Amino acid sequence: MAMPLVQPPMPNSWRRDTKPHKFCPGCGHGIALRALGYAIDDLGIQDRVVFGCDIGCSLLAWDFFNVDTVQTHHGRTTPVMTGIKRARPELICIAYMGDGGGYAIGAQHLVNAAMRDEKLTVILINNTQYAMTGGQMAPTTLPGQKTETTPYGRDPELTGMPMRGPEMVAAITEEGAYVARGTVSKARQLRRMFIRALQNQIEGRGFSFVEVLSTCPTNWRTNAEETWRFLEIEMPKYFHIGEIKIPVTEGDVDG
Amino acid sequence: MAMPLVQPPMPNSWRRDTKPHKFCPGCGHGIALRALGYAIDDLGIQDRVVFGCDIGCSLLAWDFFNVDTVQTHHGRTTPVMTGIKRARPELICIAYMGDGGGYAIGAQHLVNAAMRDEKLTVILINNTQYAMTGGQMAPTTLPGQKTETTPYGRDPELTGMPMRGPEMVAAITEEGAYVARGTVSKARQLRRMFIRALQNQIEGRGFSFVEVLSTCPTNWRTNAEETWRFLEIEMPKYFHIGEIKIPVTEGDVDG
Amino acid sequence: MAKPLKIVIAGEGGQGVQAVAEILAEAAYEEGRQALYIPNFGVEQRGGVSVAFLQIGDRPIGAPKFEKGDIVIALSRRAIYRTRQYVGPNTIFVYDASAEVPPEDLPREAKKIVGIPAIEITKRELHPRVFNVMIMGAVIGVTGVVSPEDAKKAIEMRLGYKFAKDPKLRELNYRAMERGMELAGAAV
Amino acid sequence: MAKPLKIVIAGEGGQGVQAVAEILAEAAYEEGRQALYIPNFGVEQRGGVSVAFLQIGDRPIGAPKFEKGDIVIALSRRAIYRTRQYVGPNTIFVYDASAEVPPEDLPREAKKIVGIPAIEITKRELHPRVFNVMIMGAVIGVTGVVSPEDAKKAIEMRLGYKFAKDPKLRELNYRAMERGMELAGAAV
Amino acid sequence: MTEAPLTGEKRVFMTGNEVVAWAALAAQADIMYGYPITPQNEIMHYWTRLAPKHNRGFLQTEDELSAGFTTIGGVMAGKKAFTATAGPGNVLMQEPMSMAEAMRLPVVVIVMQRGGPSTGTVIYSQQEVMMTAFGGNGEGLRVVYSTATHQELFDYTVKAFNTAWRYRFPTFVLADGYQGKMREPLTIYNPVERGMELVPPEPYVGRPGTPGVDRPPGQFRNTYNVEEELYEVLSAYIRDWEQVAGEIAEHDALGVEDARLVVVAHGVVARAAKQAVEELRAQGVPVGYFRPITLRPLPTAALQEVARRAEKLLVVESAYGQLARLLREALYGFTVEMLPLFKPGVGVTPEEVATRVREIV
Amino acid sequence: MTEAPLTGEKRVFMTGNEVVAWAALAAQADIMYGYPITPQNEIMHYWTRLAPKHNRGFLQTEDELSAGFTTIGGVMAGKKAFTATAGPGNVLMQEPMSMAEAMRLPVVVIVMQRGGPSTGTVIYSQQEVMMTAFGGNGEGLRVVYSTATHQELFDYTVKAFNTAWRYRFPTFVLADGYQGKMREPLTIYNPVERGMELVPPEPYVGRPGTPGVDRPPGQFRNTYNVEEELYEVLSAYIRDWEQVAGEIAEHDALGVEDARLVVVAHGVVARAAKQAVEELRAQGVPVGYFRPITLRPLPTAALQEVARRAEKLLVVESAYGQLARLLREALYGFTVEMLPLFKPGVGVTPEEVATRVREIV
Amino acid sequence: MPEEYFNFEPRTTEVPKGVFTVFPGLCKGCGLCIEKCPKKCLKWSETLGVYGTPAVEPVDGICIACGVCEGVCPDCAIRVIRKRGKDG
Amino acid sequence: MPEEYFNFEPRTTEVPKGVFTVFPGLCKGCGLCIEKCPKKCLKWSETLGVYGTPAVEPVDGICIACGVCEGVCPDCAIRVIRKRGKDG
Ligand SMILES: Cc1ncc(C[n+]2csc(CCOP(=O)(O)OP(=O)(O)O)c2C)c(N)n1
Ligand SMILES: Cc1ncc(C[n+]2csc(CCOP(=O)(O)OP(=O)(O)O)c2C)c(N)n1
Ligand code: SF4
Ligand code: SF4
Ligand code: SF4
Ligand code: SF4
Ligand code: SF4
Ligand code: SF4
Ligand SMILES: [Mg+2]
Ligand SMILES: [Mg+2]
Repeated sequence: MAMPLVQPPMPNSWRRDTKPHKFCPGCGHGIALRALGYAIDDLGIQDRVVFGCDIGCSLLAWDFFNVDTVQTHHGRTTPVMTGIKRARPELICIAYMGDGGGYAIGAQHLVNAAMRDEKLTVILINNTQYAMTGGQMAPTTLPGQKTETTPYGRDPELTGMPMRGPEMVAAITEEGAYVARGTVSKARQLRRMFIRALQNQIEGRGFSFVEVLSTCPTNWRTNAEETWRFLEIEMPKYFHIGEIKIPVTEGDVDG
Repeated sequence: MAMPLVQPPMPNSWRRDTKPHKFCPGCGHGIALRALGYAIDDLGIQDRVVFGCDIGCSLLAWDFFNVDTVQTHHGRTTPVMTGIKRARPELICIAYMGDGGGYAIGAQHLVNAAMRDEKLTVILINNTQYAMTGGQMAPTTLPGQKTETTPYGRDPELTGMPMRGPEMVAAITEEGAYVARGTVSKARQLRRMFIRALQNQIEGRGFSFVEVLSTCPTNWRTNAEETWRFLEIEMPKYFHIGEIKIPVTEGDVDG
Repeated sequence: MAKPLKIVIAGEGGQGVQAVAEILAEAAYEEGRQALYIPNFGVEQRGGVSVAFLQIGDRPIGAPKFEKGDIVIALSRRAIYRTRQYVGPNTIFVYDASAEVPPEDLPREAKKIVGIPAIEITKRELHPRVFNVMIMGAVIGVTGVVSPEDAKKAIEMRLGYKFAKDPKLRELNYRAMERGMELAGAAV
Repeated sequence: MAKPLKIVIAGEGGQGVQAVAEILAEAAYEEGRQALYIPNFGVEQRGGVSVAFLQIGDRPIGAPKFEKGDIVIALSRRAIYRTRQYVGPNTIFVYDASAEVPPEDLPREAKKIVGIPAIEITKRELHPRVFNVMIMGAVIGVTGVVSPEDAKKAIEMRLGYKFAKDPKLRELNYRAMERGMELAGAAV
Repeated sequence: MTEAPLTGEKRVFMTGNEVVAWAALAAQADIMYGYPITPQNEIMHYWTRLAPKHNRGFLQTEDELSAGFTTIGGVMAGKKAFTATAGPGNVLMQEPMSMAEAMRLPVVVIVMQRGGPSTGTVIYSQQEVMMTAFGGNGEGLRVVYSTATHQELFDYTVKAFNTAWRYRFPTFVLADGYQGKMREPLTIYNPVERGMELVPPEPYVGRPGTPGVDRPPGQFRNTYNVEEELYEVLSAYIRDWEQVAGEIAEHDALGVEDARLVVVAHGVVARAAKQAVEELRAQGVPVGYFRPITLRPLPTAALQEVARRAEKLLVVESAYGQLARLLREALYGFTVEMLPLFKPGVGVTPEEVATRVREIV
Repeated sequence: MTEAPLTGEKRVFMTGNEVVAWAALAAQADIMYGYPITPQNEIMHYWTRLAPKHNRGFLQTEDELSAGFTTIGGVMAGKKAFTATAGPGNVLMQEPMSMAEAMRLPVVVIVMQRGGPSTGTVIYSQQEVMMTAFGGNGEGLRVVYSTATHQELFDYTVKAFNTAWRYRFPTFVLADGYQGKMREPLTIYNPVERGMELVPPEPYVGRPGTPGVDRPPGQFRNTYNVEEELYEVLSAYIRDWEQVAGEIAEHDALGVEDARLVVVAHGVVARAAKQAVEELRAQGVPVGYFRPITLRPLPTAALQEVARRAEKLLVVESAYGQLARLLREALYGFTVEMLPLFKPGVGVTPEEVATRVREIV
Repeated sequence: MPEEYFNFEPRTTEVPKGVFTVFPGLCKGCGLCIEKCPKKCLKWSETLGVYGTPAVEPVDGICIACGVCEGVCPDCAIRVIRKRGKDG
Repeated sequence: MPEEYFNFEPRTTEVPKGVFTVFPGLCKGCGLCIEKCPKKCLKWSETLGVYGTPAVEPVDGICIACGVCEGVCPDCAIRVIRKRGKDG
């Protein structure tokens, strides 16, 4: 049939033939990947980007963009992308993962990649739990939050307080690093953060890391209203949104 | 033969029948373990301590003390001790490891144990390289330092700057944690730090972590004079000695 | 010795097909019969078609999955495409008439193909909430795999606490089940 | 076809036994013969007794390690205890006389047991630095496994750059080697 | 609040993962350490709900390495500790298991096999047989039970703790995603009430008294300085293992006495095999059925008995010959023909088995 | 500064680890990723000294998981990438290798076996055979070369890169601590000058052009939604593997035509076996020698030929029957008696082999 | 599977300040847009979305074509074009 | 192995301010003590340590029994007792 005049507002770097994507209704991954798509469009780097997605709901993005993509293992996207970047520095490598993959099973990779100042862009989706496996506690689960493995709510006495990833990365990186925490409820700001993070890689200044506060209505078991509430009211109380570390030498960029 | 009157100044918690220990001449592990022995004596906890040693030169301490001891895997001492502590909270668990075991292969365990605020005492020997395997680069290797895998000196452009572990642990732990960096050239101070770290565990306040600047004449290929110089002049330039985080509620302790 | 009855029920996430299979399995179990139920599951938490595999018989059941069902029920357009593979010459294929699917896309070799206006009817006569209970009725109507009484018991077990609050709900559910049985009866 | 000559040299960390084995192996290699050398290694970087396993022959050598040596040289007290296991009825066992070991602790079944005052002599006549070269001389003296000339060549290859700076050093090394050969010759 | 532990017998209809949680409770397991992975997640979900009521412990770790090593810690502290995993998690679990093997630690691991290699599918397979039996850099000094029904999942999970603590070898209950996720009837019970003795755990570390004063210290290593040291220790372990292999081995069989063709399968696939064989025999086809319940050690004697009698064996599995590999080793020297029905990563139905059998006989 | 790469032939006397570094250079390997572990450390030590002079890359990673996954990254970027490991490191390496198997990635891994299980010894063994051939949650779609001499260590390291890139299966060079640490003579050479074709690498990602515009995107996954999807992919891979198995398999043999007893061994142990057999034959003992050079795939045809002729096989290995397990599988159906000489974790001397042979014949 | 999964059928509504288009083939019925609409002028429509759940549509005459809904939709199922052509 | 590895033979020297004892069975000859001695009064002795390298001994009359050497020895091979019995 003929292509209608009005088209959905998708970034050019998205693959339309794989849409609608496989994420759940109301999933924040979709909003984050849209912001990322625009960032790729804005920088005109579609031909040089390699996108790596972790196992986690992120894996559903293995055919999401019109960019070369590698689906890796749970927690291993950072090393796979590191390997590519070390072999082909001209490529722009994006490691896309969840909070479980990044802060739990892959923490040694995140910490050491940051410490070695790998010229990578790591994007980590913080949805406060392990979504793909059905909603277990993650390092980011909020105190009192009920998950499948904290059925009576996360008890900080037993399992500590949630991990503040960007703050940790900021603490172990040098001047050249870019570290930020965005949210899918501020898509324009998020897009700007992605642009800066990618530019930091392109200009070879250092490691760049963006944590994204995101939604998971499926495992949160929330309706649209509750979903927005948890994302916009509850999460930012503990996870502060904004740029945490800006490379000293960086000039400002327009989204 | 009859026991001579004068005896070597060994802590009571040391096993004499396994001395001289297996560490090299001039190895800082010996000084650190002596300070630890005195700390155990001072607190009178020899009957409740479980000592876990990592694979690394630490493994040589598997029969070092007159305390129950588990030799684990490279980087895995934190989880093994966590498992023991979770099963038997009345035991006092000490995880003893190197900088490679703690900051490289075991970083996910260190980060998550700290984040979960495990009631453990982790002691990490920073000798700026992988000693047991013959002196390769570690996350702690200093810029320009020659090792077997940085034969022309560590280049921060390629491998980043050294990891500051206690600073990272301090950044991700809550109030109850005790975090310090000592050195084998200040044995009395080190002994006090161990006592505070152990007391923090005993009183169930939170995670406790002590990094110890230590010597490795064998892989540094240094004579006694150079050994002291590197330990006392070079290392502290980058690794600052002192208590980095003291539990708010803690009363002072006398070594 | 009779082989177990093999049932496949498939629909969209919201349609509650797993609940249907579970209730039927529990009803059979209460009757002291053998039942084995397994849902499909995968990496996608939502969005995939939801499929329930159910077997009910009188002796321990062999494998949890099977190639062809005795009765296959598809409650949405996508469900029809997803479940065609389970339809064989001895399969009764029931689908919701509202799904716009070109006839040639319907399974060919089925023993019988029945379109029932289930969605339509629940909307009109009952309430979307009890859609799946009506489907359960349809299954019972076609197969008689469990007695309506036991089915009701099973529903009671599951939703009793809700019925307690609002007895009308019980009524609604029972009506839905009976309506489903009629429908199927008429169709087959 | 002759089996390779099997040599074990053991001593304290500082005594440079690995260098001896290496030089001998290289000398043999330069002669175009087959040589296989492997040091012992383990988890301890220092403190363990240092043991060198060396085989020299005329055809490819089978296994890198062996049960009994043709000649076993122990240069310290601990080395004697450590190497007893490699001494068999056909083994010539050479040890440094200065090591105080009760006779009954020396290997029993050796073909020949020789104590040589190597440490003593290097201290008195030469210089501790060339202790291991003297030991090398002793091995050559006992076995003739390589020609003195090739041994000297091998030494030259290794230490040439040092000799360049200080020719007296070359002298010293050669003297040490010859002295070792005498010693052994006398002893065996 | 501590609820009364499982008492009496109870007929239930639940998922296999729920069954495992109840079985661990019944076996008086003290603590579970685990990391999420489909299809075993619900074991943790049910355990985290049960544990507090019966004051048992639980810890969610940062990965499977940690799950395995914390379980080791729990065991060394003298507790009945267990973990559960699958697929890529089972791959990582091999590192801690190699330590458990080297130090004779009675850890219990429940495995719900999923499709491989790699992430594969989260659903089902029998592709973790080799890894579970021989994984790591050792000699496979382990015990592996392969269950077929929910009843067995309960029985053998209980048994696994006894086997582990009696013989001090890491013990695995090898099931799969189908077993984990399906519901079927079974009876759960309190094994003690059934007169079953539960082997009590013993601490390796933290025993009473001051080490070096009242008792020697408990000190445990996995590293040796020279080859011979390791050889000695290992040889002793191997002797122990071979001594008890016979009494640990279990199998199930049907009509192998008179069968010309014997269908061999394990785990959930054995259900299909058995059903097919029963039906075929009812129709007079001279076919038998054999199922190793222990994959490590294999019921070698019984297998060889079968191999002696039968003309052909049909090996059916949801893997590419992993069971067959074990069988060929155990039956080396026999000439009975071995035919494959390998479906790596997919289920096998009674119909498929029956069809294949008909083709053969 | 870039030095002229290896030209001409050179007779050298060096350690096996040094040999591997030179071989990788000769094979035009682009980059090594690695994590220290005895007894393979010196491969990295030599590589880090050679690499900058020949502008090749090196990255020391945080662990073996990372070493394996970064190597995968290097390969997907279109570079000849390799890593080296041993023992517990090899255990961890199985996770990335399972991904390489699932995605047909030509990674090259050098393994220097050490004593196991667990940390064991840092010295020597042949106990990583099962793991290297079948590790992970897959079906062992790999190639494993087991070397015996420094010359082979050079030759097969070069060859491994060709095999990996030609067939797209992860390829292992399986050596051991003795080979890594000992010195013996060999000839190193430039394979191209010898007329050997070096299979060029190809990028999986980062090819020229804009995806979706000039070309379809290169997108690679290891996860499938339903069992059947995985089954299809896997079946195709298995077909490929079995098709090329025959042409990949290699072996070495001596006097198997007329021998009543054939000694079978691999790797460094084969040296002792061969020497013993040569000496015994010189003394008129009717004994032969067979050595699989590829452990995966096994040289099945040649093996069966031997099994057809001989009365007895003596399997000699520094493990507890890991090679024997492979042989029994490959020779299933044959009746030639298989006798063990298993020394897990310790070396085997020609004398021991000879003695055992004499006992038998 | 059928190709409307690639060529997305638009359902366009003229609104005072512009044109509102929903693509039912993309709408998963999550309701995020409905919540965010400043005018609360989005409601469930008769047309079903890709998962057989109701898609959305604007209530007549209230929509101000601000584009917020377009911005929050995780599936790019809404396109709002302001009369002056300014893109949301 | 022989038992002096457990019962350590002391070699005691009277020094002006106290008693200096070295245990050759423990001394590995690292030299750390020699470097740290404020009076530079430690030297290599004729007696050999556990690895066959020279052990240490104080030069006559200079040692002030400050105990620094004892404090830095990684092998507890030195014991210094001050006359007034104050332990270093
Ligand atoms: C080694 C390994 N362990 C566990 C799993 C199972 N697993 C898949 S996704 C996942 C967690 C996903 O959580 P997260 O990383 O936060 O991503 P999300 O799904 O929340 O976006 C886990 C534990 C796996 N695939 N591999
Ligand atoms: C999984 C695994 N990888 C690698 C090794 C090899 N290994 C043993 S010790 C060691 C590093 C030791 O360095 P560190 O932790 O700093 O301790 P140190 O010896 O310096 O005190 C390594 C890499 C191992 N034993 N296990
Ligand atoms: S489970 Fe949660 S995170 Fe995963 S796709 Fe669904 S909504 Fe998104
Ligand atoms: S190698 Fe270094 S760290 Fe290890 S024992 Fe020797 S001196 Fe100590
Ligand atoms: S946000 Fe998008 S997908 Fe969700 S309901 Fe609105 S239009 Fe549909
Ligand atoms: S454009 Fe603005 S006003 Fe109109 S529906 Fe969307 S959010 Fe509401
Ligand atoms: S510090 Fe101790 S071991 Fe080192 S030389 Fe002095 S006494 Fe000997
Ligand atoms: S006691 Fe003080 S003065 Fe005496 S030797 Fe020791 S350090 Fe020197
Ligand atoms: Mg998450
Ligand atoms: Mg270190």
